[in-house]
Amino acid sequence: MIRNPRDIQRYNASERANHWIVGICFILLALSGLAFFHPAFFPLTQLFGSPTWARILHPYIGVVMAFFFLIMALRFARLNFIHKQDIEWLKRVGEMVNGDDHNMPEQGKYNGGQKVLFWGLVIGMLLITVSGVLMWRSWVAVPVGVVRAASVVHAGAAVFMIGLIIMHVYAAIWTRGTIRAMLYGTVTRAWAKQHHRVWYRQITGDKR
Amino acid sequence: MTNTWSDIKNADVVLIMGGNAAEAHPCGFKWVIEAKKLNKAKLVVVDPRFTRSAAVADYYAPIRTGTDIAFLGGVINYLLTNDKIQHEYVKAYTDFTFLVDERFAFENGLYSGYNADKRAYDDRSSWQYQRGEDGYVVTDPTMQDPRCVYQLLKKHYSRYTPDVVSNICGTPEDQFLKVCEYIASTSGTDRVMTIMYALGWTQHSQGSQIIRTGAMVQLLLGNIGVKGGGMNALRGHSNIQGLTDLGLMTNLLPGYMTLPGERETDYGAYIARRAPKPMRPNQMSYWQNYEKFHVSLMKSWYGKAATAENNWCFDWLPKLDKPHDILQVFEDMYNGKLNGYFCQGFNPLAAFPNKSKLNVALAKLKYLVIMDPLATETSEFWKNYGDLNNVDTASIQTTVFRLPTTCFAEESGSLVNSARWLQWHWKGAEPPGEAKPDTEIMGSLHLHLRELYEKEGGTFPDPILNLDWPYKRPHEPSSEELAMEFNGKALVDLVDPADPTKIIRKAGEQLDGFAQLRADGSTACGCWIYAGCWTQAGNQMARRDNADPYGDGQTQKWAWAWPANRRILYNRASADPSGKPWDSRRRLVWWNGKQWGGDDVPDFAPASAPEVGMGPFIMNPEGIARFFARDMMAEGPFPEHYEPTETPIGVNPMNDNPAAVYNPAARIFKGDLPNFGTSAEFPYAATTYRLTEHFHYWTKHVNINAVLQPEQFVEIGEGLAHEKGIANGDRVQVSSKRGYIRAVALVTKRIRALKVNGQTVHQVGIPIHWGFMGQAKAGYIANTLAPFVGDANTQTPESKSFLVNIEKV
Amino acid sequence: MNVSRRGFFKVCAAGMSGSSLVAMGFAPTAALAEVRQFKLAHTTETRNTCPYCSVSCGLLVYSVGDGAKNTKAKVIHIEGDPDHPVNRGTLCPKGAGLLDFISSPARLKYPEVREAGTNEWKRISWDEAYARITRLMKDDRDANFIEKNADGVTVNRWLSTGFLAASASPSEAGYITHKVVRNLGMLAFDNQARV
Amino acid sequence: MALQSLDIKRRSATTTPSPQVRQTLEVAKLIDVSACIGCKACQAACMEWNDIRDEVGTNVGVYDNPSDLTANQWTVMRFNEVETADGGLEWLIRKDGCMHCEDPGCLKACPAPGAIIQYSNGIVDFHEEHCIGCGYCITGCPFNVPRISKKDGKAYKCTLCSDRVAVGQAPACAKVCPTGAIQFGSKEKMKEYAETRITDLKERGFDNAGLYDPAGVGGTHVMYVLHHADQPGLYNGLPKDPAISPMVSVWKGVTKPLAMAALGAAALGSLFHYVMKGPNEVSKELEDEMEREDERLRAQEKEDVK
Repeated sequence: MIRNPRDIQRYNASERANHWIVGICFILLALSGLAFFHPAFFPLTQLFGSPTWARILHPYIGVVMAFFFLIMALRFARLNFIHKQDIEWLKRVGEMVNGDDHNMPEQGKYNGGQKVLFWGLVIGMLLITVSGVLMWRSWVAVPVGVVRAASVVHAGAAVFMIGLIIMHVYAAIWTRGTIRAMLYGTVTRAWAKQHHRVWYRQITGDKR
Repeated sequence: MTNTWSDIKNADVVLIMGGNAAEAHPCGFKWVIEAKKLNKAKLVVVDPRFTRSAAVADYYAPIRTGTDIAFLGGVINYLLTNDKIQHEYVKAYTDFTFLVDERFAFENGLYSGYNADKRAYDDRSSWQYQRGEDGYVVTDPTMQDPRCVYQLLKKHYSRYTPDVVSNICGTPEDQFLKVCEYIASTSGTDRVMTIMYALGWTQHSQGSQIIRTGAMVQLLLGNIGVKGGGMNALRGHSNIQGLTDLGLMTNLLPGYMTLPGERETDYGAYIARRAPKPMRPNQMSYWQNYEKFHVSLMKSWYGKAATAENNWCFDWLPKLDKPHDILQVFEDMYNGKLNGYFCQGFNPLAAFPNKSKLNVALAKLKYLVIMDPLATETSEFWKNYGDLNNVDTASIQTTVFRLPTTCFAEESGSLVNSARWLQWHWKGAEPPGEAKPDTEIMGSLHLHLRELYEKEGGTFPDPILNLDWPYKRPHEPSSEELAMEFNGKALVDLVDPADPTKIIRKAGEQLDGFAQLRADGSTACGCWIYAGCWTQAGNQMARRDNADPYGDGQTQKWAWAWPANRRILYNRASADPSGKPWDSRRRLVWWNGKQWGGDDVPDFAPASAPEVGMGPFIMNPEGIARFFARDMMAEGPFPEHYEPTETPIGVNPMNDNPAAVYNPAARIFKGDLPNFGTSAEFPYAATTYRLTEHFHYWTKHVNINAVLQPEQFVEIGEGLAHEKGIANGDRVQVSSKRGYIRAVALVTKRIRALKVNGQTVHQVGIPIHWGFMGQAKAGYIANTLAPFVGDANTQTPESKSFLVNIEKV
Repeated sequence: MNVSRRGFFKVCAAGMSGSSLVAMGFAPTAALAEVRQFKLAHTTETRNTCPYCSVSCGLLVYSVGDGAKNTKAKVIHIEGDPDHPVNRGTLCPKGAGLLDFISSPARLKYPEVREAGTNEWKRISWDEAYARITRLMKDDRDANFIEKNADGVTVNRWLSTGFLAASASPSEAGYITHKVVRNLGMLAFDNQARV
Repeated sequence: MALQSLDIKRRSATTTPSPQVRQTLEVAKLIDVSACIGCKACQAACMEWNDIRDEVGTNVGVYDNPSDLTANQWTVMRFNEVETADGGLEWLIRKDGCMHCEDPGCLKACPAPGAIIQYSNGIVDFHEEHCIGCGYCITGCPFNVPRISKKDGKAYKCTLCSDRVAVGQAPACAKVCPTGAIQFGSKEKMKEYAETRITDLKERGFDNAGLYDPAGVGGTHVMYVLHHADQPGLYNGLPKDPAISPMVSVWKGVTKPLAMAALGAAALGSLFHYVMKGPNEVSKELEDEMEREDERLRAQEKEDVK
């Protein structure tokens, strides 16, 4: 990759670090969680040393993730308020997916899809954290009926979130030039202008 | 037990009263459940508490602790009034027709012959039968004579009407009558009731008489000597039957022979008094053989030193001035009259009443020797355990030795169960550390003493130097040698008296039974009732054939039962006077025209034809069973209700005689009189008892049992709890005149307030199992509270009825 | 990260094969399950009798070791003897807990003495125990034995030392105890029958 | 030949069936509450046989001790004092512990392969070696039986003495029970025996006596004879119609395939989308525009340097 001093800073180091902490936690949680969820994934527990280690670590990793997710969410919440053009964007998301972004309304730092993903993850995290705590027998004792409900919610929320993250990751892969934003913090001006024109203009003052 | 554990399955009604078999004897209780399954038997429980026996009973009735004679007296009255007795049985097999001395009287709570100063009946001459010129008892077969036992009995118990019973016992009248109906349902020959009792009847100042009353009920119903019937004392310890059989009591010798009193200076008179002549024609009076048993015992103990010339060492036997039972001994110890004391597998500090008195008494000893597998409270009576055992250690000048002994798994030998079975067991492991069996310790003590007396001489060394000691390893006599010794052997060739050419047993051979014992010194036998347990054919106690060919649970070839391998005592009474079983489904022994036989060893002369008229109670000189106990009971021939020594109602509703409120003959020491409380100060009736999870004071040392019942508690009813503001789980202090304990309060619906003599009586239940040592949570010794008073006949302490107060702490 | 189309395929292929491995190769079908080894298989079985109440249930005592010279038997399990006609293999909570009685921490292991006025136990040898106890016995007996009472009747009794006998020791121990104790002239002699 | 000492019918977290061909005897334990004296011999025998010892606890105002099931106490007696309509009293004592359900909620919930096994004789057994300590078995159990040990974090419960049953012996509690309130044998025989007990109880006036073998969990291999089968709740809250909670069924039932399908679809959908639609790249015009701008700026910079 050729570095260009005129590339645009999209995420600063702290934001990137925060994202990746959450991201790594999520991967670990997804791997261990899936292992508990479906027998086919049970061997994934070996990644954690042993099945029992996976069981022990899973909730603690969850606590770490919940904490950093909270910080990240507070950081990005304002940027993810949904506006009129986001709704418009979402209405046309089919064209976007189909590979034609010509008619998409101009987007700020985040497009409608990203915002929906953000709020989806916020809701998912809330559910998965609360239900996870209720299931955490080592520290928490609640009536078995609550644990049962929490178990269903936890599983549902986890599947929901993993689904969102698959989309999130795919979107990053699909939209070329995106991943570097979370790796080095910068994107090319062309990328910014292409995908987040409003934001590009705000940053560069370019009125075109 | 007159019968056996597995025989209980043959019962139609089971009365559990004065005991709690489900909790104290669960594996024996299984046969009650079997009776329910097999015979549709009904289980009736009468108890101050709704126990775990009551939990599976068909009927439960509450009773105030210590009032069982009133209850059972009421039952007798009910049976007589409603004609629910087995007429032929009582007429032929009991003293119903016997006439009683004209002078015998009962007035206002006392029998004739009472000496108020001595608090005893010192003149019992009126408590006798009328004798004819032939020396035999005079009878009235019509039973119309007002002096016949039947009429006297009827008169005595006519006072125990249902409302009187209810007024004394607190049992609602309808519930009392319901129990009577269950009991009366077995008056026919086709139905049988068994009675199971234990310490709930014995640990009273009138305990022996309670048991007699129970036995009288059974006799009226014809339930003694038959399958599924009997009076079944459920003994507490694995070999307490054996140790009693072997006479380890102040006044006994092995086999229920008795020591001479100090007025019995003449050997011949000593024997004659114990070998009574029959009181009716053609009766056996088996004790007439007493001298054979006695001489054989002396030969076992003194061997060649016992000769006809020296009256078989009669002088060497200590002569009793009075019974030195446990209460007497601790009284003497308290008064400084004892220097040394041995506790062999016994924890008196926990087991005896009035702990604070015991502490003082033990501290007056010069030396105390403990032999035990476990560290007992008694062994550390000198150690301060705070409130639980608050003593001044430095001032206690007693030297205490503690010797470790083996437990069951580490020794071989026999144990005698409640059903009189001698069962052999084998060693399965080595003891811990240097622990030794009691046999070895006793042997070593004797040999050390003998050595000292040989070396130094000393007071009256004769018996010590001459004690027969034929054991192969003198310091540790083996169980096998000792068992063979108490079975007995021939010392010379024994010639058959009927056929002088025949030798029954050669010199040195084991005897087959007590019938072979001789009074001429030609046999030795350490315990005549055990003769037959180790014959020339080998160890009968180790037999393991559990075949039960008649399906009635008698298992004749399993181990060996005394006497003579007989499983049901008085079994001749299972057949009618003509020798035919009362009930063909329940036949046990019968007359086949030539001799007696059947599914048990006949408790009878095997060839005595029914026409001869020998009675089935062959140990009694009367040949029959006694309702009228003659002069044999300390407080009178018929049981009478007396209040517990500490009574919650203060009066005896059966009389208005201040001398007869509580048992007028009870064992009470003058010094203890200030230690009795009154209902004004201590308003609640208390009773102590065992829980099924624990065994006395042993299992608090056992982890599993400590887990199952970890902490001391007392049980009270909801009414009392409400009155005293005590909530379930609160800590309470229970106090008597003699001290206090603190424990968790368990508030329960199972103990209800009773209406007694116009007042409400609350009862407090006190399980006993805790102490200041062990795996379970440390607790107070419950017998701190119990009074130092004993039954008039057995001197058993009255741990089941006393007064307490209870307060939340 | 600039992933080429080709590179992406590689990643996908790896992912596919990985998850296939997960699904087939490492799949947990072979988790073994066996019941706990039957712990009595080669223990020594000894017939015994429960020492608690007088139902006197038959016991089977299981100990490790087969009695060979170099093994020390240790009881590891006790259960009811099914042949026994009374308990038929059953036990009560006390009998079922007997293992912990045998191995109770309260079991005494050595002769000990607590000297007058002191507050601790001191371990002694059996010889010392016997010697000291019999010395105390003899001194007391010699001093306090009553050969004749006030009326001059031979009574030959020793009242100043008493003996409380056991309730669960074998009859043979009871018999020898009676023989030794009564022979000394003791009358303050009793057992557990009364309580 | 099988590897295990008892044939296995089902194992936790395993998607393929265990060998099913051999038909073995189905066993059951019958607890006749009407004959139970609450002596706790079963508890003692259980501790002794299984080499477990609970802590010495405290008395909390009842006979129940230990007061609840623990990892070291696989069965406890529950005592209930119940007043009858006629002013009488019943002391109902129920032995509590694993019911060995035919359809075990614990096994269904367990995520660790082989940690929970159902043998073909009906015993549901925990294999602590495979247990990961998640406690899902507790969540899944309709009878609140399994307990996690504080010592090792593993789940424990009654094994129905699978080690004894495997060698042809009865469970320790059944063998020890002094009154025969606990019986053991084939499930068929146990039901036959239960009938005789129920008949007897009905004759003694317990009109509602009956067998507790709840269908909601497919029947159990530990059954009760109750004097009041119409009110199992009297026996310390024995559930009337126990079943695996619908929550657990959803969680461990439909959720699994649906979720797997959804996630699979998401992943495959992405793949195929990429393959079919190609990447979303920056347009050539914008790239060129930025390129030109860069050129311009570079030229400007050079001049600035000069």
